[in-house]
Amino acid sequence: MDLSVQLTRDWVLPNPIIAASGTFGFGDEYAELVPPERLGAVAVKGVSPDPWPGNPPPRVWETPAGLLNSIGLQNPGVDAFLRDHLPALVERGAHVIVNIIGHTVEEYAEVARRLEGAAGIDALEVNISCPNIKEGGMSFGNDPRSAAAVTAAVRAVTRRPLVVKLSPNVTDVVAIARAVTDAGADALSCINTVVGLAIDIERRRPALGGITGGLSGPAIKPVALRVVWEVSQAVPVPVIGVGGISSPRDVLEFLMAGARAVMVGTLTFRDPGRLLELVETLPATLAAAGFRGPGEAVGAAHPRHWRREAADLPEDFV
Amino acid sequence: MDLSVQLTRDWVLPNPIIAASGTFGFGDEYAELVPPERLGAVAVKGVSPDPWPGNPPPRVWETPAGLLNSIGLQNPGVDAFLRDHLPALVERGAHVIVNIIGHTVEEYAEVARRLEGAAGIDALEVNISCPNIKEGGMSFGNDPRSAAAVTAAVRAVTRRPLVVKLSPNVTDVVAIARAVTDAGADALSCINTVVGLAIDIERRRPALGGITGGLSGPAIKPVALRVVWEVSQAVPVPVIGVGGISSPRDVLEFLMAGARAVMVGTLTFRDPGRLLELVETLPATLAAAGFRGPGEAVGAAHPRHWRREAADLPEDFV
Amino acid sequence: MSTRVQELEAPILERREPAAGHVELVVEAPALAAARPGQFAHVRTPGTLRRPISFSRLDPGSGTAGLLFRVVGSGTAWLAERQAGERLNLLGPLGRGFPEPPADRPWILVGGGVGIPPLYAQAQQAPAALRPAATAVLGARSRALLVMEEDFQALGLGAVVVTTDDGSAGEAGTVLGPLAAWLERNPGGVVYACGPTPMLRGVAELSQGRAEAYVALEQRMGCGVGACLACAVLAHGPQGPHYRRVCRDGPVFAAGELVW
Amino acid sequence: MSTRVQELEAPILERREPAAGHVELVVEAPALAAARPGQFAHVRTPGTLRRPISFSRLDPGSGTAGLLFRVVGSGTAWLAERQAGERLNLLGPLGRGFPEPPADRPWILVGGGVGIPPLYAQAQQAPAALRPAATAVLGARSRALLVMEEDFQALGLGAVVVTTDDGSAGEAGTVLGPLAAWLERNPGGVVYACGPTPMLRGVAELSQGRAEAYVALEQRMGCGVGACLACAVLAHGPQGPHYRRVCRDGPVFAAGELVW
Ligand SMILES: Cc1cc2nc3c(=O)[nH]c(=O)nc-3n(C[C@H](O)[C@H](O)[C@H](O)COP(=O)(O)OP(=O)(O)OC[C@H]3O[C@@H](n4cnc5c(N)ncnc54)[C@H](O)[C@@H]3O)c2cc1C
Ligand SMILES: Cc1cc2nc3c(=O)[nH]c(=O)nc-3n(C[C@H](O)[C@H](O)[C@H](O)COP(=O)(O)OP(=O)(O)OC[C@H]3O[C@@H](n4cnc5c(N)ncnc54)[C@H](O)[C@@H]3O)c2cc1C
Ligand SMILES: Cc1cc2nc3c(=O)[nH]c(=O)nc-3n(C[C@H](O)[C@H](O)[C@H](O)COP(=O)(O)O)c2cc1C
Ligand SMILES: Cc1cc2nc3c(=O)[nH]c(=O)nc-3n(C[C@H](O)[C@H](O)[C@H](O)COP(=O)(O)O)c2cc1C
Ligand code: FES
Ligand code: FES
Repeated sequence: MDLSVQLTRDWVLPNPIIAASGTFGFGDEYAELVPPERLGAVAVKGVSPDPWPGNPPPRVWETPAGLLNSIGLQNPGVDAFLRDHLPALVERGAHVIVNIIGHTVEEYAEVARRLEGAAGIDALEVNISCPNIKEGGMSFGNDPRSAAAVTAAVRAVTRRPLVVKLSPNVTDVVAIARAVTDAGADALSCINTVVGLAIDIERRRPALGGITGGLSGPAIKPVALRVVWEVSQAVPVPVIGVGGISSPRDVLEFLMAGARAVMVGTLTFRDPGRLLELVETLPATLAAAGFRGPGEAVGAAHPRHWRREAADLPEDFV
Repeated sequence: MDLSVQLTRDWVLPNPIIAASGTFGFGDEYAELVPPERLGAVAVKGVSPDPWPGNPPPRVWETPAGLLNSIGLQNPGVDAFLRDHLPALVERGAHVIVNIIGHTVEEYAEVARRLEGAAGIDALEVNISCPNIKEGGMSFGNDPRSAAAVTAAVRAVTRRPLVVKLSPNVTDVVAIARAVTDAGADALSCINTVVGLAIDIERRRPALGGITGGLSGPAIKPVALRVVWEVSQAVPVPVIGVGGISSPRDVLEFLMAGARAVMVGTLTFRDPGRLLELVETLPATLAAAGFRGPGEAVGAAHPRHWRREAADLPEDFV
Repeated sequence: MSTRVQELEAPILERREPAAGHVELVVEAPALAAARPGQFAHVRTPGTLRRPISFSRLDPGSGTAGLLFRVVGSGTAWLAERQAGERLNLLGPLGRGFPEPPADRPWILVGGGVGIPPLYAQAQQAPAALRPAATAVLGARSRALLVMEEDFQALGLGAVVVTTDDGSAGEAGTVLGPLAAWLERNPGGVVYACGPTPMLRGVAELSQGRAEAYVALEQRMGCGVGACLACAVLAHGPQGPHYRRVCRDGPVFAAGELVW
Repeated sequence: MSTRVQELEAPILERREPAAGHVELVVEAPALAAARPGQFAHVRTPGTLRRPISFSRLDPGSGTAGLLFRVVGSGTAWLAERQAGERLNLLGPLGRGFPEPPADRPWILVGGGVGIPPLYAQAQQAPAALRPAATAVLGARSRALLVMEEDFQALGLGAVVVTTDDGSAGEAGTVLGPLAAWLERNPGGVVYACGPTPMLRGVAELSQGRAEAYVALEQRMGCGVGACLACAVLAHGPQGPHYRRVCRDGPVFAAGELVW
């Protein structure tokens, strides 16, 4: 079965399984276990113009079917990324998506600008969940205007496919999706983590050094699917689904909800080998559900494909 | 150990474990298994002025460590509640919280008004997650103004303690908390369910008849704790924690995050007997963590109680 | 009729594999053994929700009850691994079972797949004197998936008819063929049915105006006790269709009560 | 030094209970048996995350490695129920272990609680000729919680000293007492330590300026391979304190590298 998926006019991935940003490092750490070139693509850890130190530990905490993290976007900066990490990925033939972060609109644009000259980058993914330090630390992704501003600034300096990664921690995710699409996003990845907290009873403190953290893993899968469902029916650009994927059937759920590709994050920690397994078992999973390829499954659960069922309500329902 | 908790000046519960709204019916269905009078209180299923039919099935779907539901607020209406259900609860000596719902501000007020004459009701809990049919179906709870409008309308017709139940599906839950507190809420319950979706691969449709549904259970515990943490430090009224509680340590986490009492929902389906167990084991759990009663634990993880730890950052951190 | 609902830890006395992918666990639980056929237990598994399973056999004398299920997902897969000697946490008996069979009329049991077990309990609990008036129609996709045929044969019913979709056992076709023939021959009889929804719809249509028919439904459940309103099924009401609860108002309904 | 990182299904050959609430599993895994002492395996459990456990013993000859742990939560409780014959999914060997012991100087192993096992591996892997120059100080809260004392006794070390908080075995007090005395007598020696953070802080303070000291740290981990940056520990850097990764840059660090 041909697993390749077309995301934009000139961006095609060999298969729809992408390593999510932040859980696969810069692709070299896991390379012995998971050859990055066999994945659809690798989204690297978020990079900023300068190194960011990150949050105090503890930075992860296990929750029911989930994980809280407050890494705090620690990263060595875009120059170190280009020098120390990108070449190995490119040499292996991996498809690379660079996740970019910033504290100001200018910082985002700055990262994109410095990446523009580098060869071997498939696309940029803008993580708009960063705190906007000029506006009291509120996340760029929480407001359609600031989300659009970041998108437009990056769009202005790159010709690469531009993915914007949406945060679920908003009242109206569709409004954000529309704003960033209007501002030039070529695709949307949904979702980033859900804000959560845990208490360390023994230490009488929040468990995470960063106090609140991002919830990921199977626990948030229903939230991610809901966002994919809503966004994929509201905007004309492709959606990449992410959140809690751990099985081939999870991948299929995301495709049917409207995603054209998926990213796999937290699963990597427990089951690195499963990433390739997802690629390998996808044909059988698609076939068992009656699809001849990933493309056929995209949005297959959307209302326009429904047939009437017995459970649908009769006319005289009260 | 004295487990009683004071929520408002004249509202005291025998213990902090409350059956959450919607998972304990009207208190009679589970009575053989869980005598409602032994709980801190029972929050009954949401009641509206007239009967609501609810959503088409399927109405529940299991997710990792969670549950999606789209009951659609089916209920027999406030008059049937007063006639068929409340008397048995009152006769058993249960503490009763009536959860109220409406499609318009007037409908909420109407329910409260009709309840005002009835004896044996401890408090009202306003479920602001209902769709506002006058404003395109957006939830009242998604906007500080409409949330405050509902609260004020109910406040105007009741002298009972007024709890407002917050939705986590918003960008800024603290703004909603402040708005409803200013509008007269005596306490806040946090949180209602998180909007999610699942796909039924075989039927090629969303799993739930209502398409999207509310996610509950352990999966959302970190989200609920985060909201309790934020809200309890932002408003002067007591907070009731709810979301994913399934063990005595979960109860303690919520108290330490700032809740004065807790509600237990989804756990009831799998482990009805555990509701009373939570009451019975709470003293030992509190004592093991060094607390002499539930009140001492409330907010014990808040920063004002912290002592400096080795993990705290040094001055010259870069 | 039904005893008080209890949450109990029931020891598993026996574990059988009546067909490929099917397991029957017999538990010791006097409170459940007194249930009406058609009632069910809500079985705790590692998931967030319990799993509803009907009683496949009931023996109030020895205080035992059977749970026969097909492995379809995570919960039944877990249940299928349970062994004699372990305990199951069960909530039950729940719901409204089948009415007692008629003393004066012919009756028929129509079961498809894992709809067969509750009908076995219905036949087993019928007074021996009434059994010759009963016909059982047992349907399965193929011989390998047919359960409880021998149990039915041992009861002394008037007839036991088997149908398989592929003809590998009994008549080729569905249970609806033999049911139609029986309805023809036995006007005014009583039908008890359990199986997939399309089959039950067929039973309801065939029986309408010809027989009193009772069907046992399945629906996704939360509480199992009537509290959460998850298990909605559309029924006719005085003011038009409205939702009833499969767990408490059913799982057995008169076929004519429901909107098909 | 370390072999390539692998994800493997390792059969459990032996299961022991070396102390109350402690279990040691010996697995067959040649790829891990070649690890450096102080390296660890990331053990899959039913939770979202794996659990890091150091190697308690290493036998490259037979291709076996030991994992000795204390039951503290859900993951170790699950691990403690595993039996010989089952398989564990392990990721390893991970991290940077202890440097080889010195050929020309006295050395000391300072272990507290479940910090003892990796130090046993360090002593076990040392050439026999170097062992007489080594002292082991093993600390526990009480006699019932002390692990591997007999294993240490069998190695032919220069001395094995036991301390317990309650004096129920060996000297009453912590490992820091015997360490201070040893440092006094052995200036310029090498210290290897593993145990709770306050103990390691004490080791670092006592050793500073007197001995080369290596400590094996614990930190909450995500990936275990250096990709996620979860396992941060504050270390001195050219431009001031910065975070390093316990899983890849450690778990063993020179005590002087860290901000205590
Ligand atoms: C009143 C009643 C009696 C039943 N009696 C039997 C019986 O005797 N033998 C038997 O094999 N099956 C019976 N079923 C169906 C049985 O409950 C499901 O097959 C079982 O719950 C599937 O669980 P799972 O975890 O293996 O599947 P999964 O698909 O993993 O389950 C996911 C969720 O969906 C629910 N679910 C899935 N299928 C069904 C279904 N058909 N009906 C209701 N809920 C479902 C599960 O309970 C669970 O909550 C009965 C159902 C009902 C409502
Ligand atoms: C490099 C390294 C080596 C270790 N070697 C050993 C050993 O040889 N023997 C031993 O008994 N213990 C060892 N530990 C500690 C061991 O990892 C924890 O006790 C174990 O993870 C607890 O898991 P749990 O599920 O039982 O506890 P829970 O508290 O339920 O675990 C919840 C989460 O917290 C993490 N966690 C809890 N305690 C610790 C801790 N102390 N360090 C790191 N993560 C923790 C768990 O891994 C899990 O992700 C080591 C830790 C590290 C980092
Ligand atoms: C430890 C960790 C670090 C992450 N870092 C980033 C990041 O740097 N940039 C980003 O856009 N998303 C980051 N994410 C979010 C993931 O890419 C993903 O959106 C989220 O975890 C949900 O997917 P999952 O449930 O499969 O993990 C991180 C997630 C985790 C768990
Ligand atoms: C089936 C179901 C029905 C619910 N109905 C209501 C309701 O009528 N009114 C309300 O305020 N909350 C309702 N809730 C939300 C719960 O009261 C609770 O806030 C939520 O489930 C989170 O708690 P839990 O994780 O303990 O279930 C319902 C939840 C479930 C699962
Ligand atoms: S399952 Fe809760 S009402 Fe039927
Ligand atoms: S645990 Fe992931 S970097 Fe150390």
